[in-house]
Amino acid sequence: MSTIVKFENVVAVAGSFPVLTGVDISVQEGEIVLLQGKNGAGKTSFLRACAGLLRINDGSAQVLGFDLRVNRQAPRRYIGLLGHENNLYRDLWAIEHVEFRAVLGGGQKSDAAEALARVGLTSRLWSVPISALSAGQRRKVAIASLIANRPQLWLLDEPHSALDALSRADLNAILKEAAASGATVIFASHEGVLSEELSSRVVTMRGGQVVGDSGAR
Amino acid sequence: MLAEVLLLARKDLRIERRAKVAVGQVAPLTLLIVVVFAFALDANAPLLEIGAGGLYWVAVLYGGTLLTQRAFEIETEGGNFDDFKMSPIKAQSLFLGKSLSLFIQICALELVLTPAILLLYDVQVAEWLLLIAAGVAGAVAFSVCGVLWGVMAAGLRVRSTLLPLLLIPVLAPVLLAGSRAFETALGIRADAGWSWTSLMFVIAAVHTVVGLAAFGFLLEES
Amino acid sequence: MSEVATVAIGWGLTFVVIVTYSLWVVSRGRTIGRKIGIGEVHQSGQLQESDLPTDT
Amino acid sequence: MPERTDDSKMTATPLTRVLGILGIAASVVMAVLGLFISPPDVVQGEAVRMLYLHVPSIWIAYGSFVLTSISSLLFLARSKRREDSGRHYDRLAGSAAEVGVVFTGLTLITGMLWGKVTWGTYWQWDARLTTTVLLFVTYLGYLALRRLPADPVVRGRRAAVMALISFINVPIVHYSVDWWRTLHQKASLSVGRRPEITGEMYWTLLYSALTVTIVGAWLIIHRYRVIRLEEIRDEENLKMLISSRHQEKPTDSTAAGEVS
Repeated sequence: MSTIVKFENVVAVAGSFPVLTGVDISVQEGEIVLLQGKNGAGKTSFLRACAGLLRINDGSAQVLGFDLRVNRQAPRRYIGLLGHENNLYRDLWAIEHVEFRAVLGGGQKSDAAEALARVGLTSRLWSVPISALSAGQRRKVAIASLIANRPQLWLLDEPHSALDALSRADLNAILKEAAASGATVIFASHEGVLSEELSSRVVTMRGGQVVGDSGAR
Repeated sequence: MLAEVLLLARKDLRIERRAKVAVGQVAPLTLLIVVVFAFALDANAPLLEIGAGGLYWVAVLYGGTLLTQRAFEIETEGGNFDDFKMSPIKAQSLFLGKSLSLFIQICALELVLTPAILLLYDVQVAEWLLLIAAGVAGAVAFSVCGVLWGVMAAGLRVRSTLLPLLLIPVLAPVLLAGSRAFETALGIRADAGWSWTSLMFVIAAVHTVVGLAAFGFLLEES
Repeated sequence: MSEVATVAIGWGLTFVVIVTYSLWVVSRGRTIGRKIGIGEVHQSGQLQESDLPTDT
Repeated sequence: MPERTDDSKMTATPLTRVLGILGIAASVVMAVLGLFISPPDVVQGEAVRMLYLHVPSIWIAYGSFVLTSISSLLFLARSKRREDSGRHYDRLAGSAAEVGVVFTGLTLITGMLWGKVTWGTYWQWDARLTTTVLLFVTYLGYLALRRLPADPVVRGRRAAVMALISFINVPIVHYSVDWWRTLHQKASLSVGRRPEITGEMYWTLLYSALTVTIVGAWLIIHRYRVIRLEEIRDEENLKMLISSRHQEKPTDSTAAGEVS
């Protein structure tokens, strides 16, 4: 089993505010890590730093074997990031959007239908502009876009938000399946029971640091 | 790479076809400007005829800036630049794809504006070929410059004011060359219209080279 | 406007612009320098008038 | 005198103090030379005295912009290898551009006044004037871009790319404007050509250039140090913020995330 994420005393700054103030964490392949902490604890920033989108000012950081302080771009194509926002083009149809994202990520157009079916979006809604979908349906389109890219490392920010109970269970099944097949999942969530049921390890953040870790080794 | 460029351009154009911002808002707005120029110049027919080429390109400059802003708005409103950064797609493809879709939109804008000045400013076309060549050259130069500076302003909160400030000085030579070329094409001045047209192509080429080299950097910092 | 007056205005304006800009730069440096100085514990000397940058 | 380093609280060091005094002294001599000792021009009369400011100003402005471009290039090269290195090139680029903008502005003012006396009008759509005003606006945009709050490395790279593109643009702008005027204005404008400068006037001009160079260098060095001080201030603020974040308690504000 290899180490997917290894952060040592990582400091990162957004604007002039220190969003990460010395993060130490190491995540192994196949783990499903739940990030907890109040708003502003640094969960989102940690996910963005893992994705190579946030410049690291101090400390050492390795993701998928790449040193982020040398090359932040290299690991990105193996990572799927789902942010707070869904990153959707409002005027595209759901199927068009997922097709676009699948091809963008180096996959096939045909992956799109499979991914949309997997998240349980009824095919009636596939050819509807995204702006006409509900919040939960949009979230599903965003998740389908990730599935189409088959990432090795999933970074999810509040993945359950806006989803109904059935869809949440669906999502958990998808993530467990991905982890079982060798992917690694790190997600931030406020959904207590549902998240703990999914996760294999719980990490608590506060003030831009990791302050609690159920699975530290 | 060509496939990537086409993929991106097609996506942009599809969004534009659905949202109809260029057709529904920018084009009527530039038409309005053509009309307002006539008010400003007191509907002075000889003056409008002499100024037709220049006024045309000022209207294109205005509409084109709006289209450039719109081209980056569709990416930033949902945070989609992150997806480009996360994907293995080349920054150069993104630059060319965006330029291509902007080019097509500006051409469409020109297709609306050209008959407008012909009818409203009472000018005749002396050289059709030159008119078309100059229109295309201007659109190419405009789109590559626009995309190059658009991405620079894209991540910033004050982009709607910053983009014109950065873009217009750069486009000043295009405006100058376009106006002169049109004056020749419309038979107002018999000067070197073709040379001005080739100057626009040179400007476009220079900015394409710069864009291909620098776009990766700019995207990363947007 | 006579030639002499124009020349006088030109030189005067130039002088004013450069002096104003210099003063702004120097005073900005001093303000920030003081602010940083407050944060520091070790004494690298109180500011003395003679230490001020002399140029305008 | 207290021991001080480059990073100390002031922007002055012995070197710049000497340079500053030299600048003042040279400026006084320059004023005497330019305004009183050098003779009026045969064609232009007293107006020629404006050129002792006008010509050196644009030289310094061009020099500053060249400096900005070179340092931007070096910054990009260094920063590409390692993100947080080469910051001093970024500072140099920023300070040189600001001083360049000041001197471009002065060039425009003195040029317009000179034009009023010589051509009888403040403004001619002459190639040099038009290029200069576009140059002025371009670098004002550059400074606006630099002022926006952002991560220093991000801001530096963005600004560096813009500086390089702007620099490439200068000849394009100049060429097209030049061509525009020669095509349509014909010779109507060449009445008030710049004078042939010889003898005492030549030496005065050369001396003025030297003086303005000293003043410009002094300004750039000081501006550079102010930027450095700002960075030190920001770094200290950051340290304080980090340690205050370490003090954050789980009970701070709403502990919404702590329910589980």
